[in-house]
Amino acid sequence: MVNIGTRISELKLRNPTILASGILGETSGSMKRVASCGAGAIVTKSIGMKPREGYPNPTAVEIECGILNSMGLPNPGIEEFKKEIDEIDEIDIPVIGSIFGKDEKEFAFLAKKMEEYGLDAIELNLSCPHARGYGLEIGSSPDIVREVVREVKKKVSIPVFPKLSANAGDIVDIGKAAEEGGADGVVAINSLRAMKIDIHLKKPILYNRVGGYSGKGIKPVAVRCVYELSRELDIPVIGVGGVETWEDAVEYILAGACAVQIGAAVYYRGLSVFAEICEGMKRWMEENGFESIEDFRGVALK
Amino acid sequence: MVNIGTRISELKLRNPTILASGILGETSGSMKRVASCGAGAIVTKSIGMKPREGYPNPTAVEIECGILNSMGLPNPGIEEFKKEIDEIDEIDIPVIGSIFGKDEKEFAFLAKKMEEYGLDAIELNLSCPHARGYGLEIGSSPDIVREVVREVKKKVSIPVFPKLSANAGDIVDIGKAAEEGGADGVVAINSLRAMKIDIHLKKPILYNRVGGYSGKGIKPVAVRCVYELSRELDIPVIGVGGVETWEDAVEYILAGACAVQIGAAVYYRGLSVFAEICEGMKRWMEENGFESIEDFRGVALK
Amino acid sequence: MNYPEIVRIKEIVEENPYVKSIFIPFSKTIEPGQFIMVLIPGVDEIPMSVSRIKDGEISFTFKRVGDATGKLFEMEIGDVIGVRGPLGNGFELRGERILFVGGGTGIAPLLPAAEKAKHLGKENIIVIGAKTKDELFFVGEMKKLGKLIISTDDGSEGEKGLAADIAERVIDEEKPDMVVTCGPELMMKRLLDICVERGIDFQASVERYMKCALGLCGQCCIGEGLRVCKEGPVFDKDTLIKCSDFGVFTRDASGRRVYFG
Amino acid sequence: MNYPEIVRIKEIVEENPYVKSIFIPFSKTIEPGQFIMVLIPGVDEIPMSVSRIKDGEISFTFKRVGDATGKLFEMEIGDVIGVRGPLGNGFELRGERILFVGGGTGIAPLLPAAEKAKHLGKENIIVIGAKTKDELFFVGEMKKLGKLIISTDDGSEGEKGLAADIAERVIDEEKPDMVVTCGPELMMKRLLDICVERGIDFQASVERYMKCALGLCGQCCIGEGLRVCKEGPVFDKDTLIKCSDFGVFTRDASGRRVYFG
Ligand SMILES: Cc1cc2nc3c(=O)[nH]c(=O)nc-3n(C[C@H](O)[C@H](O)[C@H](O)COP(=O)(O)OP(=O)(O)OC[C@H]3O[C@@H](n4cnc5c(N)ncnc54)[C@H](O)[C@@H]3O)c2cc1C
Ligand SMILES: Cc1cc2nc3c(=O)[nH]c(=O)nc-3n(C[C@H](O)[C@H](O)[C@H](O)COP(=O)(O)OP(=O)(O)OC[C@H]3O[C@@H](n4cnc5c(N)ncnc54)[C@H](O)[C@@H]3O)c2cc1C
Ligand SMILES: Cc1cc2nc3c(=O)[nH]c(=O)nc-3n(C[C@H](O)[C@H](O)[C@H](O)COP(=O)(O)O)c2cc1C
Ligand SMILES: Cc1cc2nc3c(=O)[nH]c(=O)nc-3n(C[C@H](O)[C@H](O)[C@H](O)COP(=O)(O)O)c2cc1C
Ligand code: FES
Ligand code: FES
Repeated sequence: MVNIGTRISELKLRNPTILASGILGETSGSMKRVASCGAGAIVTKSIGMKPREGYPNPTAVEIECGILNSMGLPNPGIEEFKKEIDEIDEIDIPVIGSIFGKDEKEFAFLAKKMEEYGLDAIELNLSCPHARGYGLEIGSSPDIVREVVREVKKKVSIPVFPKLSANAGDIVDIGKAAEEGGADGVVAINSLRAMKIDIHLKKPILYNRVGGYSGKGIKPVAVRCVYELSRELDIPVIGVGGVETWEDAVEYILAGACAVQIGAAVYYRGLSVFAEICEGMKRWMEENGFESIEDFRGVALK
Repeated sequence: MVNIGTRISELKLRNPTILASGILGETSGSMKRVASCGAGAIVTKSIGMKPREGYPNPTAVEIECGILNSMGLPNPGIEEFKKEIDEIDEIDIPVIGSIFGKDEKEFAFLAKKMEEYGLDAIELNLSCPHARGYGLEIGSSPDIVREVVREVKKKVSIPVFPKLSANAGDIVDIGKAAEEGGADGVVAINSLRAMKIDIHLKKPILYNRVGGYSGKGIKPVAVRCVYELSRELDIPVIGVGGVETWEDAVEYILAGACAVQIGAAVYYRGLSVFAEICEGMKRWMEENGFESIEDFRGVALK
Repeated sequence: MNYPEIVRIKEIVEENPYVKSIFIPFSKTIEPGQFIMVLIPGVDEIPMSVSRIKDGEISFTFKRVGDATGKLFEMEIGDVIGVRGPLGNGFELRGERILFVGGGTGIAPLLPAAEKAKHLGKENIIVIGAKTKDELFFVGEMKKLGKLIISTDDGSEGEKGLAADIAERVIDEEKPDMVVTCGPELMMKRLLDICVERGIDFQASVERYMKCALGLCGQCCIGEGLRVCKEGPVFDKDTLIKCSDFGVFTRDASGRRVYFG
Repeated sequence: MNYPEIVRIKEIVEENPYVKSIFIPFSKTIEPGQFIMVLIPGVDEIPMSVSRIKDGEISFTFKRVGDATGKLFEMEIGDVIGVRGPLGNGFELRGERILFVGGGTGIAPLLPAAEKAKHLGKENIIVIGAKTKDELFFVGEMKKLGKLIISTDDGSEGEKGLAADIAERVIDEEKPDMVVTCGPELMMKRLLDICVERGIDFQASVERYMKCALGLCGQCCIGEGLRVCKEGPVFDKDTLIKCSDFGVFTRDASGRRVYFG
């Protein structure tokens, strides 16, 4: 019997499909819905210290090979977000709280709150490609990343997963810094810093001009990052970027990922994408004689 | 009357479409053919000190949103390459010699040779995403880039255009270093470091495992780089990455590029791509009342 | 491609001193109840219901309430805006006698819906309500589509009272097979309760703050993660009964709860 | 998608001690003269002409010359290889009497070409040449497709001599409308000159070192930038006359010129 359960540090997942941060992870209702659609875990929207409205629209458009967004980290703030978490008791899969802050103190504070709210793990959004003062600047310096992870780890006992970007700096250097800081795993990658200029308007289409590019167009870059991180780090790697089909998920696991996150594919495939990927993966494992995810994880690294 | 001529530093181009390095730029015959197909300029294959066979196949495959290649910088070496240049006298568009080396001395030597051979400008391949010891390591350090450009500029009097990558480091930092070194313009971007794992073979499909990703999947990243470089630098920017249609070319010029290079689209659109882009751009300029490239270049930056 | 198409405004109709309709070229099929995202370059992109569906052309009808609608209000024929859509689902017109209840700008999507219903041979009863006479619109067009009852809060035109109160009476008098509504959420919530009580079929077009309009960001969710931009904006009675937030709170741009009333 | 499809070897035929044919499933349409890129995992990916075209199945036929062909030579039924294709163009069989001239492994693509010609009702004359008897292959199959003339350099089978010499005589005797050839480039160059002289229609399948097989890298170019992987591998007389490098030099993997002879 094929078992698609997986483990990320101490988290046990019924399957390796995780809802990516920023996708339907802001309200208790949408989190419940995603759980009932078969996801193995859920990452919340990235939450900060204070309520933020984000940028004016357009904040997200479909482009040729994916989605371009510049939401600007809208979120109700950590205090108000408690209301949502208080309502998700019935969710029986791990819920990972994503947080962003401007320095290690904010990250540590937010992580502690998320732990108090009862969440199962923390994802550090170190890599938002478009919100000034958050993300990119923090996520591209190994020293800052190490420090942020260390401070967060001091405060919480649940697993901590920094989310890395391929936008600046060598992702392996950043990953190593995260590992040194005590990370329990890393998530790669956040969306790629990108732009679409509308030739009719003769202006960038997004209000914020620059945005983050996700979807199948970024998959080859993300798979490369996961491959390199898996080869160089000893902690688990969670793959994100353009996962749409079971073939994509298998590709990431062959590259060393122990789970994949799914964002843009919720647009392309609908909410059934989690169950469909699990079904396809099971079939493929049966055909290939694999009994567990560990049986083929990282095979491409050899 | 619409004029699509453009200038890059002292180079005058009949139109803004340039053959990208590594595409059909290795033999005199293929360069002549591309010139006769309407390109505004040609960049040669990247040439090094010695003949190199490159990696075994597969060196290039088509993937979902583009082309993944890891040629490994095959080239006949600078001495032998003279034979090709000696045979292209009849080409009446600028030919730009692309070179790669392991340090500033090699770059300077190669540039001087290219100038002696009679080429019109030099492109520095600082950013090959897959050949160890060349490219990435050099192209991601502002200090090395500044130094390489400076040494090359000391040796040659033709324009020098470093080609930048979005793979590592902040591309604007690298671009500024290039400008400080005396670059006459920058080219952005080289292919993105990427990977495709074949789930049947359970291995990376390319022999060299990691490759460079080009084609329309990288366009949003490349346009963002061109936009940022145009905003921050005073020297011309040449855009590369996923230019397939006249709309793509217009998008790059709106972002500030004074010309675009075309690589993967030779596969997707054939060699008529240069003439087709020029035709479409002329029509669009007429409809929009633009008489020259300068009339709409960089409009999106405002 | 869920990406704005840039178009020029073809025609502008002043429906009343506060409400305008803008006509734009639109070549795709769109159903009453569906909406578009209207991009006002450099300002914002906002959801707008389709208010008229013609051959190769649609209109949307809006009230000036803030930046984006304010800018739209000043636009002229030939000005450039962006349009994404059709988005969301449309009304499903079930049964033979349909009561349409529109409040405020919620009247907008009911015009093409009532038109379609008439076309399908249904019997329409239409209640439109506004605060005052000046804020009414579509009166002439609606009259042609069925039995029209007008209500104003101040009684300056038609019956005096809230549209929901008038509608309740009409329901009992006219015994419609279905109620189709769009307007202030508390009005729609009351109509929902009335229809549940009486076992009458019901659909409402719900408004939530929208960002991506791709079904991704989750900003527009109601109930158990129903995306107004995707599964909505039109929802059935059975669905809305289960949404514990319907008629209770909406969310602002940051996702914070904003309670009604 | 120009990307290797991974398949299992269905059948292997030993054509002679040095030459094997490998059969693989192949569901796309492929024409004689077209080629595939054969991926030998972890070793290399090399161009191979299609040598037999059946329903849902093709073969390629190769000599062991180095790493990749050596590994292929050791493979067994059920082993896994990758296939990209069909690539390039195919032969165009013009006129009524066609002379096929194959030298060495160049015989391979001529088998399906002669088969097609026969099917089209043409009259085939076939010259196949090898160094020695042992290196001949496809003799039985070719016999069924037309008048077969065998040549070996050492005279161990058929006529003694170079295939090009034999072919020249046959051309003068048989007066074919067209010559179709594949083999060593100097042989093909001689046949080209002969056909130019005599005004006979001509096509040759040219070999060049191939890398991308996408028409991008330029590695395989001959003449004025003709890509053997794209515009070739089959070229007409008029095209080849203009290629000043045809029969003069090829290029190694680095792009350096390697002169023939
Ligand atoms: C599916 C749908 C259909 C709609 N159809 C119509 C219509 O046909 N006619 C009409 O007049 N109005 C319609 N609206 C409401 C309309 O979108 C808002 O009035 C408009 O966005 C206000 O923008 P503003 O910048 O002018 O005002 P602001 O000052 O920005 O905001 C005023 C109020 O409008 C709402 N609003 C602002 N931005 C958005 C947004 N992106 N999404 C949703 N609500 C927003 C907020 O509740 C806010 O409090 C519809 C809304 C939805 C969700
Ligand atoms: C269009 C085309 C069709 C061909 N069809 C056949 C065929 O049907 N049967 C057959 O036996 N051979 C065919 N060849 C030649 C065959 O591809 C080479 O013999 C093979 O690649 C040798 O690989 P190797 O690793 O075994 O030898 P190596 O030791 O690597 O090389 C031996 C020689 O083979 C050639 N070669 C190596 N790699 C390549 C390459 N990637 N592209 C082209 N040539 C290469 C070189 O000239 C080299 O000198 C064809 C070549 C082309 C271009
Ligand atoms: C609309 C949208 C909002 C996002 N918001 C966040 C966020 O708040 N925090 C975060 O870490 N990543 C965010 N992301 C990035 C995704 O989590 C993910 O890393 C990225 O989209 C790549 O995965 P995909 O190709 O599967 O979408 C967002 C992506 C999208 C499309
Ligand atoms: C097959 C291939 C070979 C390439 N070789 C080189 C090279 O030698 N030197 C170089 O600077 N760039 C090389 N490139 C990168 C291109 O010049 C270009 O920067 C990249 O492909 C992005 O442009 P595109 O999307 O139009 O292809 C190569 C690209 C491809 C596809
Ligand atoms: S507006 Fe983003 S999910 Fe509906
Ligand atoms: S093999 Fe690259 S162009 Fe033909």
